[in-house]
Amino acid sequence: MNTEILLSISGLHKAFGGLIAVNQMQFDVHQGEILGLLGPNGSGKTTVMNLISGALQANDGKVVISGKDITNLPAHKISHSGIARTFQLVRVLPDLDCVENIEAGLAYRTKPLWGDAAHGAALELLDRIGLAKQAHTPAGDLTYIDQKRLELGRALALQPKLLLLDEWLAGLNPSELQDGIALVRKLKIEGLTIIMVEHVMDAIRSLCDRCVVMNAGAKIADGTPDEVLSDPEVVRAYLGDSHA
Amino acid sequence: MSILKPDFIKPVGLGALIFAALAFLPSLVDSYYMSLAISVVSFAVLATAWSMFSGPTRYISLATVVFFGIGAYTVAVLGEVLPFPLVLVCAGLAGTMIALLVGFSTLRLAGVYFVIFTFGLTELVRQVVSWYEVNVTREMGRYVFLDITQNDIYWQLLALFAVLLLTGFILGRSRLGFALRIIGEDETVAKHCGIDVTRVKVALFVLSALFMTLTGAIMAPRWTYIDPVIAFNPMLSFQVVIMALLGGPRRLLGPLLGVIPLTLLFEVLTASFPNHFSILLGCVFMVIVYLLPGGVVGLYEKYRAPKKRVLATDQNAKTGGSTA
Amino acid sequence: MLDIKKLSVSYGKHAALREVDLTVDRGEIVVMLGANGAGKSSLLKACAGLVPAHEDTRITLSGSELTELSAHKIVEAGLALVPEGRGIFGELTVRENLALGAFAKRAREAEKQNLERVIDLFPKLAERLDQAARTMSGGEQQMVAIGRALMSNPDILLLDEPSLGLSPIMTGELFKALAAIRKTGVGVLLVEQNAHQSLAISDRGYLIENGAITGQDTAKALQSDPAVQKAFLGLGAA
Amino acid sequence: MFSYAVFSGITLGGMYALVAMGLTLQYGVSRIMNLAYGELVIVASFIAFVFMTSLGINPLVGLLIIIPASFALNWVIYRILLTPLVARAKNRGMLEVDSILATFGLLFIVQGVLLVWFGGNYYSYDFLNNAVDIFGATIAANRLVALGFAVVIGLGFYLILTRTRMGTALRAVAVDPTSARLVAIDVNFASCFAFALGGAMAAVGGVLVSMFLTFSTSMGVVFTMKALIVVIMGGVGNMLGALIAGLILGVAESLVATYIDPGLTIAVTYVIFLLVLLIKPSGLFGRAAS
Amino acid sequence: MHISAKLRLATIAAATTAVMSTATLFGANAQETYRIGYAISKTGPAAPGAATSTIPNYEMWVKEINDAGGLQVGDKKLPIEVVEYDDRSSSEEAVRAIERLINQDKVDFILSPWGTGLNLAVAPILDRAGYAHLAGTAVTDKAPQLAKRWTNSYWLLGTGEQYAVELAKFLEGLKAEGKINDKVAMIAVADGFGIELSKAGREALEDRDFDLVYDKTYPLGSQDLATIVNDIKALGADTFVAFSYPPGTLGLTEQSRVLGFNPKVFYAGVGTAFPLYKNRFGDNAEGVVSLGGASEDAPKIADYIKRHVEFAEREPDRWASIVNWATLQSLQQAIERAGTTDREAINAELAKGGFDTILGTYKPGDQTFWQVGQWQDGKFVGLAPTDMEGAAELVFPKPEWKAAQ
Repeated sequence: MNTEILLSISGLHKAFGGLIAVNQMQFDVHQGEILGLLGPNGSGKTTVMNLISGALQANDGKVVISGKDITNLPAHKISHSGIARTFQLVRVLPDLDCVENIEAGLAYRTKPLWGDAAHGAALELLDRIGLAKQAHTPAGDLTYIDQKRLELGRALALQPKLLLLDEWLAGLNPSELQDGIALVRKLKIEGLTIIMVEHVMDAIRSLCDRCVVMNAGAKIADGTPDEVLSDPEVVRAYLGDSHA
Repeated sequence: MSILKPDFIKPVGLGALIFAALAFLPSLVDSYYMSLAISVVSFAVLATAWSMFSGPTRYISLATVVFFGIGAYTVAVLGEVLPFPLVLVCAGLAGTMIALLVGFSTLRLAGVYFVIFTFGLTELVRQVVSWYEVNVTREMGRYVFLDITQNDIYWQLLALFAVLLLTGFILGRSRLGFALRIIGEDETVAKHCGIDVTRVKVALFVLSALFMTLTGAIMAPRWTYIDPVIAFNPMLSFQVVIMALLGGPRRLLGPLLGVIPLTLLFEVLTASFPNHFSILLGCVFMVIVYLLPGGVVGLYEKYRAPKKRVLATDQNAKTGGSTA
Repeated sequence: MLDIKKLSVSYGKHAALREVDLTVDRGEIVVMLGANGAGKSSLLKACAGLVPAHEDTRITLSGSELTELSAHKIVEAGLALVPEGRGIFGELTVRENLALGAFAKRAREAEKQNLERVIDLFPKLAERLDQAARTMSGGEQQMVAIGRALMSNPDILLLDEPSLGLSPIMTGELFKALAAIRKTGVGVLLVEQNAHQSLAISDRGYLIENGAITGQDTAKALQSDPAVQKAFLGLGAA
Repeated sequence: MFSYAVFSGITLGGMYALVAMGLTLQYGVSRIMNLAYGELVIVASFIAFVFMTSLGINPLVGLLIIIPASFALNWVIYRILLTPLVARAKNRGMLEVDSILATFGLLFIVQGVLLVWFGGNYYSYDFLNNAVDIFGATIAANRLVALGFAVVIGLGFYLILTRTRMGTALRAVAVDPTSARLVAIDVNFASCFAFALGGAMAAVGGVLVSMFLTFSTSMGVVFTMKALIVVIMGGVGNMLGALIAGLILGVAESLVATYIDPGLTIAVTYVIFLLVLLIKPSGLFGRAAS
Repeated sequence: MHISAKLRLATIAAATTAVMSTATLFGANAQETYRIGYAISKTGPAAPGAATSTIPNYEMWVKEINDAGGLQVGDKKLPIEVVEYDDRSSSEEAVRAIERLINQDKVDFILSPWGTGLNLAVAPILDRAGYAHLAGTAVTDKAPQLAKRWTNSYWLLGTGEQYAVELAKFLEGLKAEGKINDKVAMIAVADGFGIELSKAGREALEDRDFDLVYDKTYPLGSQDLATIVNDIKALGADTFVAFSYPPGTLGLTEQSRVLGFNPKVFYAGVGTAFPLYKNRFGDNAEGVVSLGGASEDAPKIADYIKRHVEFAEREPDRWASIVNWATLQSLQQAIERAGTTDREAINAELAKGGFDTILGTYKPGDQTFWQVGQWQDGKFVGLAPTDMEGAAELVFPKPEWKAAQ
């Protein structure tokens, strides 16, 4: 594993009113690894993703990517610093067709593409994620899995250093799931660093190099999937006292 | 930028020809029809400018008259001090500044809150201008005696409309325009695609406000007397919204399709039924809402849709279509 | 008890369901398995009157016609839906949510007993009664949603992906609760992704693909059916 | 001086709240952004005027006729004009746009009819204008009556909405109409009922303000705007919020008139309103939309 | 689905035909009638004013002339045909309506719209087309310049200054007699009218050594003026002056009564001279001073008021209505004197003046009407200019407010 640190999070804190959603979180993500962010529902995983991507503003703490402090920058600036994401509930641009959805990712990145160049690049990318045939279908008319693909394609169009996948594999049936896992693995091989929030244990075991487990807004474990999944505290948090 | 491509030159050239032809209108018709033409063109500018921002972002702004009024009021204040072109520049600057201020402070409001905010803004600006005039200049109601004829106003508006359409046309093919469409679809996604959403929205808001301000400035010499009540008449904002919605605010020429029939309808109703204008207007309005839910453009698209889809799939196979 | 015959639903030109026949009896849990977009949610929504069905559709509950009734009358007739995404009233308190469950006239008389029944089923709700529903965790919200449906004193309970977004432990608790509900004589129709756990508590199951029923059997038989295993249970599951 | 300013502000604010409460119901529960709201207020003012001057019925007695009549009228308006829009709206935004457009048409029709019947003139009549001394301030009795109605309606509806089954059902419709159908609430009926009730409250407001304001056929939009401001400030659908927002505006106006400059009274309304919108867009007592 | 689509097309088609057929209605017809056109605010903020002091006079004038067989033009009697529009209180609409009257309807004469702004908006168009402009309801300090600028325009109600100065002179007299102290509380509506009058009033009063203890404005549209009245009440001014619009005038009166604020001179208006005011306040109107006035005992005026009541079912206001009526009488006489429908000839006659009207021998634009008046015994009598014939004695001090019913 490459040991160079790409993203470093420290002391991250976020409260909604009285509810502390993220409490003194800290972890690092190394170049080229897939980090699984686990935890029971409501443990603050998605909030961490939102804080990294700039969808939410942190109350305290630091997010640093490649040595650059991006804490609480607006989302578009964070996107320019090399972070792309997908959303827990899939978000495509429903009235735009697939090419335009991808172009949305191409046109405003640090090295933007526009016009014919963007069009060509978009078609190429669609081909890569298996949507070449639907190039001119409005995104709203796609099936669920294809919308997920398209959303991923749009994130990839941004040429990110770090990709955030928020339950990207949720809601897929088993055969779709296998396709999805294969696709994510391919991205890793291509050198992309990924943080994924996931419930599907299969996927976590087969994809993640390392996992961070959260409970009640705080980190309770950090290690390889096997390590953390056998950690008694994790089991207790995840499966309840009866299983511990 | 695809300036020299035929799909750019053709519509722009055609547009130029049409506008050139329209410029000869004053030599063909009497001054009543000219005043009607002024009404059509001024609403066309306002509704198109409104749609330029509100169409893609789906923000319903009732601030049209804020900018229109600022334009008109600038003329009232400076009309006799500076040469008219310079007055227009000042009006433009004033409108831009207010739009920047409003844009940065309000564009994070969504939905009906923005609607009400913009309406409130109209009242606030009117009250503040009134208060300023009363307490500082002690001059309420200003007289504008300018040697500007009806035809001059028509030509200026026509030129402004031409510039607006050209701007809109270029915008529709620009990254800025595309960004606006993305924002209209999903603002969160837009942000995460690297779009500085606030800047894009403010830019468009300011651009749209600039055209509204200039319309007000160009129209002002027509009324001789301007006070805040005349300049900031909220009815205008509503009229513009309705015309744009009737036409279809998501297409460049959509608003025009609402402006022409409605202006003529207003005219016919005013002329024929001065005592029952309100009732008939209300009825016509209801009929429009119930029978034309998608606006004129929606109607057009509905009847064109089957054909278009066949064509589109044909083309997709070969060229991949365009984003326009 | 719930008898669905020739149920077809379309959105514009897209046919979501084609002539589906399905029954659910008193005191049984029936699970419907299928991929995303197969038409499972449409089926539940059509039963609940949220989307219109085609003309020749017949849906009856204990012999009384549900077809073409509006949604609120269907609840009165004894069918309650827990929609996907729960559909609870986030701004209202848990107590108010549950009270609204008993808004149906059929439920008013037994409101007190039903409330006790729901609290028995989900003891966690007892301490949260005066909390706004939106401030609760996903699992607790799901409890409120199911509890609210039970408050209407239904004969048939329809659940759309109740385990979505729940941790394994919550899902387990939830399914235990469903089994308990069955014991009171309520028929349950369950739409699920989680084939493993849902088949484990179900009596029968239907397979649905592209808007049509492609298979049905007892839950046991389905669990051991290799085709089902491949399509819905995932291979090499943990 | 201060206590007078505050108290006269409270009566003024009571009037604002009174006129706004129906709208908060119509917009909050029925999701109809009713631009013709103010016209319905004015209609009631005119009816009260006719009752008082031609029939010799005092406006408060007239309420006994006007409330059920306006309830029925608004019921019919909802059933005939708005139901088709509700049926075809795919989401809340569409209904909002459609209802804005449709009620804008309605505004003109109502105004036109009033114009044919009453002409463009100012109207005003004299009722309950005797001075009442209260807390060291002298206030006209009719204003106190209006304030009383505002407080009673505001608190009463707050209690009804939070404490009764029907009220909870109305709030459920406001929060999530689709889910409301799933708990056996007849959403169409509830919306219609709330709209009609809101209309009846508009009429109450119209009758009461006609006792102390000069009105004309073209003044409806003034009421619509004031009501909108109060509704949005107080939080959509929140009766108590409307009452408090109205009182805040009234007192602010009164204090500004006394201590700064009466020329700024309307400006201050809008400044407060715009500030609330900017700082807390969901209103003083509204919860953020999820 | 199909049927409703067809229905929609049919509706659109019908609407289009309607538009086209109405367009052809615009054509002019042969000169068997005298065509009078006007565009006036039937809706919008200017509507109440127009409905009070202008529209009934126009309608009554036309009816009376037509009942008598028409205008005597040479040896022919030409009935009046009216083309009327609603300018919806908008300058732009007014401009277009006037253009339509001139170019489409080709009317013989155009009567003025209501209000300063609208009259100014249409003035240049009327001037360019050679129409006389009898601006009946505009009060502007620019009146003299405007009359010069547009030669056929007549600014009948004069300047704001003249009302303010006349009032100040009148108050000066009272002060000299020791009847009132030198304190004046002044409030004005923040609109063209209020500002012009308060500006002139401020100068005129200060010139005459009055002390303006209160001098503020209130926004247009604000009716709730109780706090203002309460503040003023504490200042010890014997004279209260409000340059207000009707809703404000009524509100101020009402709230003064409720608060027991009863200065020796209570001046408020526009609106006090309206019949509405008398109806609303009954005995409490007694002693209130305002702009305008009428010599109600003069037979011509009494007759006019009587006819107005018969025609419009309400009294005319005692300021603009009277001037308007005198002007309409002048117009009729100018046409009959000219003996032709030729516009220039009529314009020339109008400029000559010397018409026999309810204001006596009158030329449009003469300021020979009451500037200050007072309700006395149900009549709004003229007080100033004091040297005018029939000037009434001031009821002083203003009687106590009576309790409401």
